Amino acid sequence: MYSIMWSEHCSYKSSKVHLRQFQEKAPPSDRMLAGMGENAGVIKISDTIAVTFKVESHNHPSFVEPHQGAATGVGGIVRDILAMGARPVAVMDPLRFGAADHPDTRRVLPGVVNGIGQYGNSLGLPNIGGEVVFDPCYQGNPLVNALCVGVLPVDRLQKKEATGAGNVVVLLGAKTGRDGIGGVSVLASATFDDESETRRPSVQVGDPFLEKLLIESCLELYDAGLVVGIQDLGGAGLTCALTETAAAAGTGMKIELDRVPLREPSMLPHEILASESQERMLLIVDPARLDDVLAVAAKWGLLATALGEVTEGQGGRLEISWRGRTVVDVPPGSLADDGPVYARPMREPNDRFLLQADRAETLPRPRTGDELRETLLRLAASPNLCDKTWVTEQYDRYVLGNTVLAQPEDAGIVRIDEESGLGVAISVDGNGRFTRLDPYHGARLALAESYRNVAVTGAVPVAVTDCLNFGSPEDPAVMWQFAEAVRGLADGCQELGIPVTGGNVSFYNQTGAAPIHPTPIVGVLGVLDDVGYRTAMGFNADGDVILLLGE
Amino acid sequence: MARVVVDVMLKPEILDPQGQAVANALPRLGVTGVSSVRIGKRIEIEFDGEPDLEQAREIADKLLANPVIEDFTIHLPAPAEADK
Amino acid sequence: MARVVVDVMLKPEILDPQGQAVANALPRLGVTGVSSVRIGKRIEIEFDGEPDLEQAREIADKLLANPVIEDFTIHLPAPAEADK
Amino acid sequence: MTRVGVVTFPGSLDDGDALRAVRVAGGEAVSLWHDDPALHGVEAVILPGGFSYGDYLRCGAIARFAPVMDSIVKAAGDGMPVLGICNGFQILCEAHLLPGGLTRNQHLHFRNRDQWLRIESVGTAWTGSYEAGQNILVPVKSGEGCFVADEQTLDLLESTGRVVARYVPGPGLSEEGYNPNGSLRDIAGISNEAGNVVGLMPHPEHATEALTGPSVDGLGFFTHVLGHLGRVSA
Ligand SMILES: Nc1ncnc2c1ncn2[C@@H]1O[C@H](COP(=O)(O)OP(=O)(O)O)[C@@H](O)[C@H]1O
Repeated sequence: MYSIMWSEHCSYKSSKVHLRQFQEKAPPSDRMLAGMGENAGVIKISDTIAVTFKVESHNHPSFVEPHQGAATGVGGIVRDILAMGARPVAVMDPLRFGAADHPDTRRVLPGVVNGIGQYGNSLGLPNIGGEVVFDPCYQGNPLVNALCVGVLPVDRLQKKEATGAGNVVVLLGAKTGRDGIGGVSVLASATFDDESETRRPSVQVGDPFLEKLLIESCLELYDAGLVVGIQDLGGAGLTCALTETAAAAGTGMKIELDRVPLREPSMLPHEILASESQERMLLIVDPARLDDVLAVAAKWGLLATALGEVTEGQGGRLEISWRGRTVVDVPPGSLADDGPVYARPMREPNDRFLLQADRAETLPRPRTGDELRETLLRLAASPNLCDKTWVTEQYDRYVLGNTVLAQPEDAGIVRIDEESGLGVAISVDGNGRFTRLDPYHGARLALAESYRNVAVTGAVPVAVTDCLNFGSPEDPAVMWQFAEAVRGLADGCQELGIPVTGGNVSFYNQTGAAPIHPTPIVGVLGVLDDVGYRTAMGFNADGDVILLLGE
Repeated sequence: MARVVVDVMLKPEILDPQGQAVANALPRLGVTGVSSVRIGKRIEIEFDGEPDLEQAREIADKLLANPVIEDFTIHLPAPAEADK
Repeated sequence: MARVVVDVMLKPEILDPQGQAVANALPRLGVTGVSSVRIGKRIEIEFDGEPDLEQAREIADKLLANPVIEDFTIHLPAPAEADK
Repeated sequence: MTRVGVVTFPGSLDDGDALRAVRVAGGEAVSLWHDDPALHGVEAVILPGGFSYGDYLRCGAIARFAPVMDSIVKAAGDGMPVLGICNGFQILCEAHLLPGGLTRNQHLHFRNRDQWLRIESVGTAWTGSYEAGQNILVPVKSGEGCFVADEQTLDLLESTGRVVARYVPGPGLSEEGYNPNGSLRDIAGISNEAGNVVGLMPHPEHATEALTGPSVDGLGFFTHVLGHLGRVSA
């Protein structure tokens, strides 16, 4: 359990010291109801309505099994949003692939797009934007990031704390199977290489239908006030959910592992605890309301099982029994909070001054009309700049009936309140090449682009989420890139007066010794009081004046 | 007929949402006594000449089955399979 | 094991784009001599007790196959099917 | 106000949109639940889009057995207007209220785009506010929208005016690739003999508000059924 909980993915042991800047430099905000450290940041957008959004990576699973990896990536971020008490209302998908004409891209890309589409479409979540970028540096390590945004009444905000001795711990959703055992600690916390063969059992298969039922039943439970605490099961499965909910409340738990509904009866305790089977949530409920909770689950045809109970306060222990034996007895805080924190060595990459010396001015310029024409056509036809309809038409953009802007716009907009027209605009952006040249400014540029994309729709930008995709933190050059990028993003947010409300770090994105370009993906969310006044990017009418703003 | 059949099924430890959905629907049809349903693919390959099991295996391996999550078996169509 | 297998295939006159896509990809793998590929479903029903062919037929008829576009056959798993 | 029901199956997704479309058209939108056979006094029913019960086996295959469907099949036989959109169309075919079936798109991808349709039949309970031959623009979004039936059935549908809508090229758009899924004879929607039951692959409920849809061309389906019911009950 310790090896999982203290893995890079779960403990943020290499990134923690840097990420603190986001909070230290954050401007004070009275909009923020929940910030970093929660499943996702929650921002108030009116007196009664809040939104929550977050972007997360599912890079390594998507390389091993593109379809299922990408699909379960969407599933995971949606559960994060759901756990905050919100109804998920839209998704976005920033993607990075190797060269467009590489045979392995032909394997990975269709699977990824299909997986994202199938899962998101089946959940009824409109896809309102994303990115498709090709670069050889992602050949052996594509990036699959997924963003979800959700909406909640301000007073429906949920907590993960397992408070109240005697409250019942309930597992809701899918049966637990052997899928994904060690997925997080193994796949996301190690370099990716040819040994992936032996890691194959880590593949998880998603069931979007079950997730849809999970969404509807959780929302019904929230509205009926039946939930004391809730946490999604993602990486590290029950281990993570049990320890985090208990540690957050400073309580203990007594759990009978035999009660966990299993897909394969022969599973051993450590497998049950580590399984990353999808479409499960952990609930803390008042024993007097347990029957009501079970009734809601039954209405939606979901399994709900009481696993045990919360035990008395300070210094409480997590006690897990199986077949009459105690298999775990630890203080939950030691797993969740006492993980190691590293200040890893950093060094500026040797080749950076060479890269910077190789200036764009030295490139040949088109001089004649024909050359210009040829350059323009080449640009327009390049995979990174061409029309992305071939991807986006595989995604449902209309479902829920509130999509006001989506592809090809620079920001997606969803209406949140039909009466007033209140809505949000979101954009996700990143530029690995810029960031490779200069991580500090690359991260700032990603933020600035995303911020502009949101602002030009007419929205007021209010919050930032980020997914920091980097190589191995054990490589001092990568660690330097990471530190610089975080510093750049934190400074940029400070200058723009907008807080980072949550995000995700993905390390070990490399093939052998070669890391990907450092790729911080930045999502900005803005608020429109009335989406009827949004500005789309197309020219509207003949005779309109065209102005160029800025330097 | 020069037909070879490739059956592709999810590995036993992999979740099969399709089969599960069907199994859950059965009680509504008044069917009890079914403990599980698994759904895979049946692929019929028609050869011009002789049925070529080796080649079918190669096609299955490269194209029809996803070795990360699926297993496959290859056989000639059994007469029993036509007992509708 | 009390298993019954139901194979569901699109009727021959219904176009099977998936099978066609596979057939079209074969020359790229260097495979020639395949005249057609059809892709259907293989459904394995596990009964608690004895395998019940009659009940399996009823399930197939009502639920597993759509008679407008599909045919099905039912059989016990043949030993030959395990020849991977 | 005329009550129009929208069924929610587990896995239904466009139920909220269908309910909204009914309201926008001026009707009273009523949620119906798959497990409840009661129709709660509605005078028409919409089966919305989505993935009922996950739609893993075959789209609509399991939904057909929902308790509410028994009541709907019976009411449809008595002339109640029923509109199946996308997954709803698939369910109507599975329930044998409509002939033929819907199979995997021929290009094998889910496809979402704004689609031009020609309304072919205005004699149904849902399409009477259009003119025969009128072109409308509504979203299509499905992975299994390819309508198939045997030749005899197709001929019968054509000769009896039961092809309700067809995919057509948009004005100024390519003559190629206008059919989004390979449907036989470009069929996008059909009706039963009486014209009260209509199945449609594209989504008129997503084209009822200028802000969120490509047009408001879809609204006519919902306004017409309300007018139609007004006349019947008057
Ligand atoms: N993977 C994707 N998912 C959803 N939308 C996407 C995806 N990739 C690109 N898009 C959308 O396509 C449009 C064009 O994208 P892009 O070429 O990246 O625009 P830009 O370069 O102007 O940022 C945008 O609306 C973007 O949101």
